[in-house]
Amino acid sequence: MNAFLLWISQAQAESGQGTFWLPPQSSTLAEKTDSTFYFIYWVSIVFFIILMGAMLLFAVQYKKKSDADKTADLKGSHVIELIWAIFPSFLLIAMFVMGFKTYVYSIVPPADSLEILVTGKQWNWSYNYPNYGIEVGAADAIVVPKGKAVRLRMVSEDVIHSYYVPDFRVKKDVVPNRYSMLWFETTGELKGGQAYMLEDPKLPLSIRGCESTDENCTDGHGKEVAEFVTSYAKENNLPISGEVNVGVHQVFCTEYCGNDHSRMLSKVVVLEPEHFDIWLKAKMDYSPYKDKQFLGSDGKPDLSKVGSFLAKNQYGCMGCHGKSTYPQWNTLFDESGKGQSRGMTSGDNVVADYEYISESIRNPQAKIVAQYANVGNMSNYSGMPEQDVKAIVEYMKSLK
Amino acid sequence: MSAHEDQPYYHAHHFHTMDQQNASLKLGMWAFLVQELLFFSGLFMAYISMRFFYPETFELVQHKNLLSIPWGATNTLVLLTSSLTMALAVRAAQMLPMVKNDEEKKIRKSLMNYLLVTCVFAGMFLVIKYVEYTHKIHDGLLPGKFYSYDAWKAQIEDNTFAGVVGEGGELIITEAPQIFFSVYFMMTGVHGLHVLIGVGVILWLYLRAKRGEFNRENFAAVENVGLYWHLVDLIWIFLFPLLYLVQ
Amino acid sequence: MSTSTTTVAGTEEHGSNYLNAKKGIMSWLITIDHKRIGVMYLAWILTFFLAGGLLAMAVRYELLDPQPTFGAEVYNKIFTLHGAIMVFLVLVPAIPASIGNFVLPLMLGAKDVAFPKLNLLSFYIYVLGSLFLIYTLVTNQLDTGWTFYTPYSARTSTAVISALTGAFILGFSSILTGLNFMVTVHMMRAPGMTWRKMPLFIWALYATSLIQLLATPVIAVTLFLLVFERMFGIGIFDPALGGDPVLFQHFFWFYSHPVVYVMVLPAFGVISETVTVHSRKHIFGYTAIAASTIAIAGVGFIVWGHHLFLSGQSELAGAIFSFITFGVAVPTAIKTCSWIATLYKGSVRWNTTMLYTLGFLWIFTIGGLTGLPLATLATDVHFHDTYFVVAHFHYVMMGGVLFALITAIHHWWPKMTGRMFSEKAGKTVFFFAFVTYNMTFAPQFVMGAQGMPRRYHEYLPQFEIWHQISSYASFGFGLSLVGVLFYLLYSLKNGEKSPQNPWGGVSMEWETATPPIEHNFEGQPICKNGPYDFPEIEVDPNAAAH
Amino acid sequence: MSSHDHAEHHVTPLKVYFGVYFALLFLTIVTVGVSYLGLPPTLSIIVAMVVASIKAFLVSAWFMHLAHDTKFNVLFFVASLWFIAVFFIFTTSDLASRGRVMKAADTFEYRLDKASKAPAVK
Repeated sequence: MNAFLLWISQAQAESGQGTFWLPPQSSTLAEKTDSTFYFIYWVSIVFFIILMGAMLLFAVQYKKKSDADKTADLKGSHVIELIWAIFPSFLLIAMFVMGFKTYVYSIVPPADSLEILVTGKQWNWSYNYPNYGIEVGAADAIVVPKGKAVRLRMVSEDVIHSYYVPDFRVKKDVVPNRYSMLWFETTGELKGGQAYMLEDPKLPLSIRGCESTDENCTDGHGKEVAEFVTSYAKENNLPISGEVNVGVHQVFCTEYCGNDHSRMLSKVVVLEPEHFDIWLKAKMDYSPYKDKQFLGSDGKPDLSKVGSFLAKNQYGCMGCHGKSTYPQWNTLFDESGKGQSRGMTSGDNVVADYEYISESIRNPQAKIVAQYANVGNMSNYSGMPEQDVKAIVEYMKSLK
Repeated sequence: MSAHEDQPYYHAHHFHTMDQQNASLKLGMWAFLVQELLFFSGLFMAYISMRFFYPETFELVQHKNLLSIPWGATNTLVLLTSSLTMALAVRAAQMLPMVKNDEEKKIRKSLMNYLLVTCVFAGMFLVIKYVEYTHKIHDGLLPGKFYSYDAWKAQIEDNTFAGVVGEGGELIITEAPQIFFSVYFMMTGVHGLHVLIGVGVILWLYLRAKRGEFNRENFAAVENVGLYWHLVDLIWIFLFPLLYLVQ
Repeated sequence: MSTSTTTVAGTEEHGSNYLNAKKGIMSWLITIDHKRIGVMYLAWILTFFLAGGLLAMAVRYELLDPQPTFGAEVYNKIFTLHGAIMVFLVLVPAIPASIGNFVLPLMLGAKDVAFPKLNLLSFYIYVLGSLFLIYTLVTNQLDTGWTFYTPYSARTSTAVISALTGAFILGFSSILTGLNFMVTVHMMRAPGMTWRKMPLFIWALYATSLIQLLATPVIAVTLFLLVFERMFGIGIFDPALGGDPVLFQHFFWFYSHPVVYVMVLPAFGVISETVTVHSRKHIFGYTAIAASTIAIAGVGFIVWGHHLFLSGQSELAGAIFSFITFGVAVPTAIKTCSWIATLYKGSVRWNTTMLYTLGFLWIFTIGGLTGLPLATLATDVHFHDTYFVVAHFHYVMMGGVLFALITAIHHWWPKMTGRMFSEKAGKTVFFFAFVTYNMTFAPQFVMGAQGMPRRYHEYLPQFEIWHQISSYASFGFGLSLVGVLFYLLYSLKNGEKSPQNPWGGVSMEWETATPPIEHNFEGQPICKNGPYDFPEIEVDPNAAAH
Repeated sequence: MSSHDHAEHHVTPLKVYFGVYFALLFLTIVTVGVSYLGLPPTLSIIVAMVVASIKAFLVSAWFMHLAHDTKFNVLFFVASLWFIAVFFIFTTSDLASRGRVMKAADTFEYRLDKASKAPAVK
């Protein structure tokens, strides 16, 4: 069986994709890690064949023939024992050294690396570019430049999570009340954003982070970023070389963190450095209240549209509220925009209005709807500015 | 080997000799003590790490004498004395003659007295602990979220890790003082539980001694309870300075 | 050796053995006979293995396709309870408490363990603890994962406290068993049985009991503190209250790494017995194996940090732990090589027991080798908490321990029951079990290496094919285990009576009647020869030099 | 058989017991006394632990008869201390060396962030 496996791994290694064993190499670390792995892998294969070969050989050759069988008087041999005690130790030490070197490389980020603050909370990742004051919402992907060192400084708001990007071979637990960190420098080919659209519709809705109803919703992170950059460049007629290519990489949470652990996913979108700079600019002077697509007929921003954007892309509300098991927003107000009354765990009923909702956003545990008593605690958004709350309330009203 | 008939009732059939039986019981007891030690090691590790994280807190708490050293010291003396009397009890049991005669009666009496005294001291220890606990509870110096001592109330209510501005105006982190009392109650609580159990088994020994079950060949029970009691003492020898004294 | 003929003859006459010496259910419930206690353990453990197995099937069923089937809440509870039951109720006591209890005094030539009443007590403590876990199972279940990591375990609304109490109690059962065995090995050896004449299974149980004594109290105190963390928020482990979750992981793994040796060392011991008896050869390198058993037990205590490489443990500590971890590989390699070398120039019986022994060697070698990339810092960063790890520890724990347990059951089945099972059925089932086992867990290495994280109830479609192979194979494996159970139970009634020494073993448990009499031996047996001096061995003068 | 485990009853003379007892009392007074000197934390910990260890030695050696006990019981007791030491040393070595490589990952810095935001109390 193993012979077959290693034949495959060879075959796949030729094509640029990931091998039979490992996903594509998309960071400088990946190459080092993989070479360590394949060293261990080949050593293991060799030893496995030797040991199991010997075992089967002996078992067959010395199979019991008759009750008259005589067996050899072998109580052991110090020479042989020493050989198989000492010889493997050298290989083991070699493994340790290789692993250690690579590890040291992986824990010491270059001084000039771009810092991104990653916040994990049940159950989504949100990002912040402290040096540029850019917030990236939970529903969006983190965007990084190709070939530049990126340093993630990570902290959790509730339980332990773990940030894992298989293509980069990086992983680190994200612990509450304490920074943990990983860094990577991406490599590999970038493709048109469209390229990543093909596979995505196959994903389960929940993993795509779509609203539970929207069947043909696709996860277009790559596409979105590419279009965002191109359109901004066009508007401000910045020089832009050719099509904006992106690399999209899957992010997992690998430390069990509760119900939606397996839905706590995100994406890393890689851009060419010059495209990344444009993206930064675009992000920095972007505001949904100015965004054309959200402007109403009267030229003022249409708050419900803005609210929809904020809820989905900036604050990641839909990460939970988009799923049927969590409090649904479309039942808060009726057609006429009149607040509906709902029963609380405390027993009394509360009519949904601006005060109630802003309280529920800033201090979610204050009033809990009985029906949703145990879907887990919503993390509080005490810092959310007034106008954003207004916009989101408008969005809720617009939902039917 | 001894056939079952001529064995005394306390000699279990599957042992060849009383020596083998006693040695086994003693080794078993040591094994038990060893696991007790490792159980406590966890609590000590908790102490070490919490002290490591919040040195100022620990120093502050002990600096402000939130624990009463006199009470602690008295308890130490009480426990040490009980340890002595227990040792003497074991010594008496070692010398109990095989035959029931006047000498046996005399030594048995002393054995019973030593056991009783040990119990009394153990009781004193628990009473003093009770007094201490009631003070703590009254002041609100309680573990974890029940902690409500005024000086740091503010910090505990909003679980923020507040700082104290030191003389030089620098920021000293004295976060989460309730943790000291978590550690304090965990350690002394578990230790107190062991004392309580000790009282129980010593009384049991007293009754057995009264029934004259022991002699110089069969006193493993006394010896082993003795070992247990000394271990309880041993633990306290470390608890006392760590919690009360070190600043 | 010892009292051979007389004993056998003696028992043939009055024909009484430990099974029929006393009658009635009470005679079992209040027995202090280590053999009966061992049998009761075995029954209880197998029952829970069945429960845990069904939960495992449920896990595999959920993972048949990427979309949720039972949904997150249910799935999290299923895998948690699977883990908790398998670790605390099955794997830890599996070999020592059941087989060990039965065989240890017999092998030592003793009439019983040192403290028979304590032995019964630890059985009932075990039962009590298991009741707590059952209570958890039927009330609010548990969704923390068997590792109880804080702060999640301090927050979740499930019945953590009852589960912790259960595990806490089970810990003491394990401690007392260890204590009992340790003293027994020291004090109860038959005249003539020196340390160097002890069967390697005894060495393994001895090392195991030391680990149980030294490591288990620490998990006890850990769970104790965690209970108070939940009740009083003492804030030692919960970061929101100022504690340190990584500290909890240190506490937890200081026990939970050594405990994998509590599980697997007895398995090694079993293999050392069966590989010799069924190849009629002296073990290759007795001293080396005995020494490496103790070495593994010792070194196993200082490698726990390799579970914390990514948890926020300092890089320095990580490096140290990684290095020491490789130290465990050496004695393990020595053992494996010695077992294989033992087959050389032997007369290997291809019976069920030997097949499972060879199966163990295959599975354990894979399990051991796949441990290497996990011990290596850089590669562990990639594999940690993926299905690669899941596959690895299932190969070592489940494959290793379970196959060894089945080996042991087959090897000592005649001794326990006085009946022979059907070799034909045994061999047939073995091949199914072996193939389906590998098909279940080998694919998990691949998807893990590809980045499939563990504890996911829904996943990216690219992993679907591997999950499906794994799931379907696992159902097959489950069936073949039922098969094993079936033909063994069948043999109880219909199996032919076993001769006094069916395998021609020369260690002391084969010296007494089969099944043994109530007090194991008539009179005091004397240990004359070593446990592996088989009559078939041709003593040639050259080798005598060794 | 296991005759090496045979422990002969050694009846300790009374004066040894009382000697040990008074030594313990004396050491208790010493350690309490020292605590009033207000030594710097590290030093006071060291002193207190040294004194405690001496007391522990006295208790285990004479009250618990290890001085006359079988070698294995002594070995076993010492071994357990060794494993406790392993537990302490390895765990503290982690605590003590955290965030050395990656300054920004330093536990303390995060707490400072929080603390500077939190209300300062006198």
